[in-house]
Amino acid sequence: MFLKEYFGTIYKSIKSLLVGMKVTGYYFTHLDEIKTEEYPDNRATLKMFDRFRGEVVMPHDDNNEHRCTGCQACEIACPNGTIKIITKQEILEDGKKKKRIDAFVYHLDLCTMCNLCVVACPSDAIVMAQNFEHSVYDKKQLKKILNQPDSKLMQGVE
Amino acid sequence: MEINKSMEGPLTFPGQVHETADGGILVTKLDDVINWARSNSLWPLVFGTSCCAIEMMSAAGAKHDWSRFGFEVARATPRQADLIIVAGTIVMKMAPVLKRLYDQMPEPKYVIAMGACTISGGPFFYNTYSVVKGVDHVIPVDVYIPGCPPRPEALLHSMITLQEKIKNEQYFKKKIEDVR
Amino acid sequence: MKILLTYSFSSLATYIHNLLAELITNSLLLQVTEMVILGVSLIAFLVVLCFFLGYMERKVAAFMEIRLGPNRVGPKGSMQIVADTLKLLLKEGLTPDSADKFLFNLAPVIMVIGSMMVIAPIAFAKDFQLYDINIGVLYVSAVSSLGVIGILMAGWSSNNKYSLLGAMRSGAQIVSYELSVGLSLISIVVLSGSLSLGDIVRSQENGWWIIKGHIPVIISFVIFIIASTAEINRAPFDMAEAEQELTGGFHTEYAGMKFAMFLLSEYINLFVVSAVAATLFLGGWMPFHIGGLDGFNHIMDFIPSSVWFFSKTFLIIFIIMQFRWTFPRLRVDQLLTLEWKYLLPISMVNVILVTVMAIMGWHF
Amino acid sequence: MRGLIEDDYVTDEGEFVINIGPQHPSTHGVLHLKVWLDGETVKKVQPHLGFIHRSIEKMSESLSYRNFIFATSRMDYLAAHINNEACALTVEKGLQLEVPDRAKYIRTILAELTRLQSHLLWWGCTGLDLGAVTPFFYAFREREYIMEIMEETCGARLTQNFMVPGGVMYDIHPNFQKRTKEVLIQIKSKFQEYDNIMTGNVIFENRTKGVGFLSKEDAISYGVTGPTARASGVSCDIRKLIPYSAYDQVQFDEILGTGGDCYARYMIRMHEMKQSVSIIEQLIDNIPEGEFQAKTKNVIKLPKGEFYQRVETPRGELGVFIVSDGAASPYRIKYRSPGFSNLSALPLMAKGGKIGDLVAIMSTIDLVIPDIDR
Repeated sequence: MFLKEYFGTIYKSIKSLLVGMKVTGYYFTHLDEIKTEEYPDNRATLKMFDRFRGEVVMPHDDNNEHRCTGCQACEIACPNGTIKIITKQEILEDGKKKKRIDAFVYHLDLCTMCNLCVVACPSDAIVMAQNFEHSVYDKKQLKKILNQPDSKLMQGVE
Repeated sequence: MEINKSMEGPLTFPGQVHETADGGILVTKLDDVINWARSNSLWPLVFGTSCCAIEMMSAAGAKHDWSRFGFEVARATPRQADLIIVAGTIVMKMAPVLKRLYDQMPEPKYVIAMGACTISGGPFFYNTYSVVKGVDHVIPVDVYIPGCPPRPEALLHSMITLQEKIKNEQYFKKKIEDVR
Repeated sequence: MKILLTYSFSSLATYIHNLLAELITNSLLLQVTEMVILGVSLIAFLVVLCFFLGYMERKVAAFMEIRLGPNRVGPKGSMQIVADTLKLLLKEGLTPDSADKFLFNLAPVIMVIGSMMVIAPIAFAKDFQLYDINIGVLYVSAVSSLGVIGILMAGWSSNNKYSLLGAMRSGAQIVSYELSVGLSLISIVVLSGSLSLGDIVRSQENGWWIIKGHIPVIISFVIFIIASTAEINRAPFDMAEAEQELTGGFHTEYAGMKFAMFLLSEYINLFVVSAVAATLFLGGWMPFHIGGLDGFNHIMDFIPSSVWFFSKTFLIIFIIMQFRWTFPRLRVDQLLTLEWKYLLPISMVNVILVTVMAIMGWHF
Repeated sequence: MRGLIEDDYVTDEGEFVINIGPQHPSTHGVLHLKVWLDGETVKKVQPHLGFIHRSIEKMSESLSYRNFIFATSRMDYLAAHINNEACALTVEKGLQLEVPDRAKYIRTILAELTRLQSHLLWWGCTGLDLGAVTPFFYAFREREYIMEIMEETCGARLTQNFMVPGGVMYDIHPNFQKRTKEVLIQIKSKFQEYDNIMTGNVIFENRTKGVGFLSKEDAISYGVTGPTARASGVSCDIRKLIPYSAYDQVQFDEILGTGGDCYARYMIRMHEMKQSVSIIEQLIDNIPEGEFQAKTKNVIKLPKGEFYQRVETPRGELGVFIVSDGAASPYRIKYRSPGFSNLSALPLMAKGGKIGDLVAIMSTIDLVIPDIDR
């Protein structure tokens, strides 16, 4: 009885080990199962999903106009102070004084891509871009000003 | 290596002086060989504190597979590691440990700050009392990747960026200049 | 093709000997020079072999793990291991302050020397054996256990708790598994009637022992593979390193070149163990012969003997690598249970079976 | 670090003291375990916490109810979705807000996908902890599929932040249902392979069977929850006991084990993966049409009072306790995290085992350290 149990254990053990080796052996012999995407080589074809959140950007149209009114809704919505909006008073053509953004400061180093600012924006001025290659040698380069120099508010956006 | 060059390179390192080769061709060639070896054999330390560690594991996984670059030899002991990827928040209590780990690594050693928490404290920059506001307060950082957490591809990008940096190092030339 | 067939290492050795003899008249100096040339070429061969094994291991692991493995440094990633070695050589060689410095630096050297010495009696090809010692099997099993001294030394001198634990584990492990390895070697010695590895290979002229010896030899082959995997500290028996438990095990404190020497000795050990298994059980350089079928045997002779040797060796290396990338690690007490409760009794009974078989002449 | 990390080699009783962690491959993060050893046998284990204490609770007190949810993703990052859901549910409870059915269904599907990916990662890491490297890669292959679903619909891989009080942030992506069904077929076909390479393996069985025993009484008295407790026979599945979201709409089994050892915990999780697949299959074709988000005010203010909501994360019961004084941000938040209670049972389980057992126990409890320290 003891011997039967003893050899039964050995038989079962060896069988289980061979079953395990069959799995790895299968993948070793079936190289088409390889799932690797070669990242820097596939940059041309690598496309992120539309909703992927890489960084906050402010789209500008051809006339160098953006949609940000400087209402600071995003700044309030941001849980970790990533966005700082600096506003200025601008005299329009009809002589009225209006609040306009001077600098839309965005700290990429603080941003957690939580999307709350984009949701909060009433005029769809900021969107999430899909790029992710942000590596830098210097931390200071991660502080960005999103509005381009000399950009203006788009007509009709209030 | 061609691919690395064809990558849209990162912004040039500020303060890096690109000297002309006055140390002789031999020295430059030796430097090239050393930098080639060092940049292609970055063994990371198994070091992860939070979310970014999972993306670091994803980068090791089959889909992204950092072993293509030769990074897969993750060492558990700092003595054999070349690179410390600070993946996750460093809090005040962890900072001395991180410092000690960094000190235990033999030269040359490199640091990648992965994710918002390690760059600047990230989501824990305001309103918390316990988080180190940027791991560069504790150890010198070579490459920063923002993101919370960054994609595995972003981590690979940062490691390629680090390779670029290592390729510009001048080991022998510096030695010769020290002697002079 | 003709050259390949008649090519013999002994003629090459004679040629070099004659050449040197013309240049150097002093017989002692001649001998020393020859030994130096031999040693240097052997070390170069082993280093290249280890490059290849390292590359192979990384690729095998990658393919089993559905990924590509190194493919960016050099063609198909073949220069990856060269870059790693070069980097390790150029890295700062640390010696911890509280370590026993002499032993700490001696340990990797002993490891490498111990594993390189085992190469001596192994026949790589027909008429190519460095030293056909008449007690080859005994020599192999004796010298291969030298490595444990290096591990114990490394673990103790590092002044690190993990290292000490790893070294102690390794000591217990290698001493135990030495028995099974020895007993499974004995079964072949009994069958072939010789301790010399050259004679053992020649005894397989009409068939390899694994075929001639029926089930008992197959059992001792399996036991040899398992026990020697344990003896060279490879997963699933890598108790001494056990990354998840002991971070780096006995080489936790080693960096740079000294660590590279541990890696070197690990791969040489892997090669040696596989080569010994191939020599004893699969006929070494002996082509696949079937007793009586002269025509078939003649065709097999067309394949060079070194190809036979290396293909057998690498087959076994591959199997040992597959073990590593498939199985979980044993626990330290289970490791000893496996040896003392299963491998040792079975191999003891097996030796008796083999002896009976040899006496009665039941084998082919 | 003086005093914290033991410098003595040997105690007066002849016990060998080693420090596992804060940086160690098997602690899954920055847990520090002080271990007293007698040879290889573990005499005593003492966990030290705080190496990743980020004061999320304190921080949440200064954030608005809409904003504090994102921080909880960083607590138990493998179940970020479920953490977010717990917070959203608590705020909705306070507001007495009725969440649209569509949002409930989406939440449940995503939560189960989260559970699936968390268990997959745990499975791979258990293999890694026990010395088998390959399962890790097989698990991550399937996990990447789920990550793709998450990315397509939520926009991020790990810390999705897809929950808002009142529903979900966006409607599901048009491809969501199709992709999820494809992935489920993929994953279901791989369960046999997982069993072949790990579950049936004799070394694995020896490493886990009878190791790290936790009795039912101990599990209850230590407040252990989740698969760890269910392996000891404690019925504690919040999804079954107090259904939230769409869990009352689906049929699934609460898996109960009896062994209380590592192998039982392992098997519970393996079965839970199959249950998660079946839950998603029941829901995926029946997502009701309608709004995905209930109308909420721009600035959410909870009425004065205390609100508590429990959910089932892959690791156990997560409780969110909010004390509100009627302002726009919580007065006090307390998370009852599953990892903390589960870890407290570790010294009990590890006592008398070997170092290898300690590793096996840690991996089958499935510790996520930021969840413990918060």
